[in-house]
Amino acid sequence: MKAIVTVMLKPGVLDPQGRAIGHALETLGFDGIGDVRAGKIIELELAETDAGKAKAAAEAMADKLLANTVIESYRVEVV
Amino acid sequence: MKAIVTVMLKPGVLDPQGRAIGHALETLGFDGIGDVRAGKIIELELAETDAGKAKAAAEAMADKLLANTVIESYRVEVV
Amino acid sequence: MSARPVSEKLAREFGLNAEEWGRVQTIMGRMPSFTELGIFSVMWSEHCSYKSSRIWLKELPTKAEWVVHGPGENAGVVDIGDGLTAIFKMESHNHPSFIEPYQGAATGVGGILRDVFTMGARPIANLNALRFGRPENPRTKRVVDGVVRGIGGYGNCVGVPTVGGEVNFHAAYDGNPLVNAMTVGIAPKDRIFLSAAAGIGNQVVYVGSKTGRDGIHGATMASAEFDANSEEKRPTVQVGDPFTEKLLIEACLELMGTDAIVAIQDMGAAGLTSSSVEMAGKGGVGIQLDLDSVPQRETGMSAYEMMLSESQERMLIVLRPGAEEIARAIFEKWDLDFAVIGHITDTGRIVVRHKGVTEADIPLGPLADEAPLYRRPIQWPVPLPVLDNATITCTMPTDQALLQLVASPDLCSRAWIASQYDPAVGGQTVKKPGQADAAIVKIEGSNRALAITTDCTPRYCQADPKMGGMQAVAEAWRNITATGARPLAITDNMNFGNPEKPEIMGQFAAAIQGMAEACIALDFPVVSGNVSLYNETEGKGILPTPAIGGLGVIEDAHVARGIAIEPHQDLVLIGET
Amino acid sequence: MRAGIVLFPGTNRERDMAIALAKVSGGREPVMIWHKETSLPPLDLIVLPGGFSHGDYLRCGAMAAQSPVMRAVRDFAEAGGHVLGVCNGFQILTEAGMLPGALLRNAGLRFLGQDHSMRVEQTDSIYTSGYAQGQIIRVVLAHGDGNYFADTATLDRLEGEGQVAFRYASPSGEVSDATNPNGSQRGIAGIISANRRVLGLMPHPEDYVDPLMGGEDGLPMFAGIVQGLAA
Ligand SMILES: Nc1ncnc2c1ncn2[C@@H]1O[C@H](COP(=O)(O)OP(=O)(O)O)[C@@H](O)[C@H]1O
Repeated sequence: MKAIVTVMLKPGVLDPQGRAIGHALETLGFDGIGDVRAGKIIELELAETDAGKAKAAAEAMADKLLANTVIESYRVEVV
Repeated sequence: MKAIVTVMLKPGVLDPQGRAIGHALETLGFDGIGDVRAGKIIELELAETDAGKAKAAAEAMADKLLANTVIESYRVEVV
Repeated sequence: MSARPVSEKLAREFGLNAEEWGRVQTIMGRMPSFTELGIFSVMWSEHCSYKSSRIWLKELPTKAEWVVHGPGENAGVVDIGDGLTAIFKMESHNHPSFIEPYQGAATGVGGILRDVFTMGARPIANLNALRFGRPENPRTKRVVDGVVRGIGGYGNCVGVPTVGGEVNFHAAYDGNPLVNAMTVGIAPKDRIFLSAAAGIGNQVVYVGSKTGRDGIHGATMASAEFDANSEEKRPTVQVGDPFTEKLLIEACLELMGTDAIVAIQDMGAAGLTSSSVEMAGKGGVGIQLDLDSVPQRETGMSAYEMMLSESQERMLIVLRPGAEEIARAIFEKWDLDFAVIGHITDTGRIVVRHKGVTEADIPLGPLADEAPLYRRPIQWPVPLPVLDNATITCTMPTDQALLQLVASPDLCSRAWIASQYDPAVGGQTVKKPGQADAAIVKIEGSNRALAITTDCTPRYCQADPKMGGMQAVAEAWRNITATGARPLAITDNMNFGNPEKPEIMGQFAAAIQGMAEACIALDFPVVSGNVSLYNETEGKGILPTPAIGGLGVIEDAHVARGIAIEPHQDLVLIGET
Repeated sequence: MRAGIVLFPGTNRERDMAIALAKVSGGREPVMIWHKETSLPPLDLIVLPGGFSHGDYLRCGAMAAQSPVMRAVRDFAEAGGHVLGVCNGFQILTEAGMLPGALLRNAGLRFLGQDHSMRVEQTDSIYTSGYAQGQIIRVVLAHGDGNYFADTATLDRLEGEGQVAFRYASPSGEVSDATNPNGSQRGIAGIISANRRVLGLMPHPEDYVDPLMGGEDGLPMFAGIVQGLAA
């Protein structure tokens, strides 16, 4: 199975990268751009064939390594 | 509307970060881990209310700035 | 955080004891508001008020012919000749670096940089003094990795070379690593900027990043012990943005080239509160702030949150009349926020207005003068007995012992750390890490160079705090001297445990005495410094760690010597072995 | 020589570059050009210096490549002008499509701030004419994203056209995986355009132009530039 872990900064935590991207897009002439947040995505091929177990495993990986839960939150999707 | 742009390295471009993550997960005792790829996700709040137009705008942003198509591919989702 | 009823209980939660709470009520002559209580609590925290350490710090010598500004300003200033000064300071970011090593260390570097450029100096060198837990502790690896990447991530990006530092490992730092960052800058002697506000009616201007809910009560946190729940209790971690810092450095230095500035101060611990209180307090004036104008990153922020936020990369400036447009144009050029958020008054009070309501109105005199000051009980340390060489037996061959020493965590190569920092940016680094006993950085456009070092051996300080303090100063002096430079002054970072314990206060006082004696003997005064107390986790303190940052000058950088020995040179040993 | 250095927000090695250029130009300081400019003064050389333009956010050099000034820089290059991009400047050149390939995160995922050797692979440009073919020079590395990538066809073309300017090497000149600090394909440290006018490289020759700072292996590059442009 494939697990997709998306890691974003928690709301309220400064996201300087997102801010810089938003600013750059405006400079390029795109308009109507509100808040921009930048995050990470990690795609994992897992040997596990049970979707529930794969999700639990990916969540454990996120807690332990993939996300820094002090400032980041994550969500896991299994496909 | 919100556009979510996911940017991944193209297949064939070495992804040292993905590899390092896979390696670290194994060191932590997780097993059954195959290929790991790391990418970026950019969430944009857009004033645009038409889903089709929002998607087209986000694609233009990805082409112009958010992805480097020499090494990266992207997909856009509008929510 | 929304306002809560003010009570003694809340005061205690905010870190004020019963006596301090009583004093707040007496000063106010009424029940303080929620925001006022917040202001008192951060201003009277150990971190901002130095209430446990102040009486001891007075024992340090701070004067010499070449000292331009000693402790009391944002950083120390010494004359280095040619009409130039070196401005430098060291500061800790210990607690944040344990909770979030990368951001904690990064924002530590950002904070000390601001202390230096706020005085008009262009930063030319960074150093860092680090103490970590045992290498075999799994947590240590994460902390080392994050701290080193954080220091590099910030320092490399702002373009200030990281030229030196020191690292120790010891079990006592397992739950409480130390991250002490030092910055050195250069400014013309006649263009030094201070923080004392002046000029009734002058505008108070906010520049830099927007304010969010970051690190509210960071200063009080830095003044409390850790326990198992600290990681949950912790206020929002501050995230650093070195890119904005770089722009802020350039914009501030550009503005400093005009005559627009009356006073300037970075927003460090306790953010808007401490910067505005200190600027007005030092100038003997009053200040009125209108929080509606503060650039905000989040919606619905209260006065309390804005006054206590520790969002990074922000400065407060008092402008000369008519200078607004010049200043605004510079900050807009650098894509930074710029807002007039208040003015200087003659009331001697800080008045904070938000949405048509007066949220705080505090007399500045008593807020400063009646801040708590403690002569805490002391138990003088008894130095450990000196080992008698005659009683030590050799258990392994010398060559083997030497190998073991060289491979030990405290002596092994630091290249893994130093190579993650950019030591060369600026094109003035004459001696990089590992090349000399002190880093040598030339001053662009001059032949002069500075010799810079950080030193402390916590092991010695544990065995005998007084001798350890003395030794740290002496080692800094020797390291500078060994390069051929003339030692000028030091900054210090006093990292100790809980000052409410008499034995910890004893360590602190003894270390100060040792440092003072060494400084006097060597004519090597203290011009700036920082105190970090409550470095304890679950009741266990760190080793007493008075980190010393030393600075010297060499008239001709070409004369500076490193440690590399060339073929056919003689080796000479000086001193008693 | 009339040299101009482009300043992006976050550029931080402009002084290093100015010092190196002034040193070979009888003390003449290069002009500094702000990224918002849309036209350029008359120049013989444009330098995109090192640093962290736009904080290196998103991808190093991505936002700078879209700056107003880059249109003028591209026109200048297309008209045959000389453009030198160092470190972040190299990243900007690839992001702007002025040089092929891309610079990825270092294979070791860490910033590298250290000395390294590189081998001069070709000498038919003003940037490299001061060196001998195969000469080993010591330079300063200071980057987190210096891992040069291009597809195989592009790499083969670069090799075939003599566009590989510098390769990471050992001090004695070997080029192997062991001498490759950041995972760059074929050990590439710098490439040059087909017309030999646009050079991009990751290491910092400008930091070694004075023995006092530890070396002067970068000096021949700048001396060569002055000579070449005077000719
Ligand atoms: N945290 C650090 N950051 C940068 N440089 C460091 C750090 N720690 C040590 N170094 C450098 O590595 C070299 C060796 O360190 P150390 O063994 O502590 O030296 P010494 O005993 O001569 O003071 C010194 O030049 C020092 O400045």
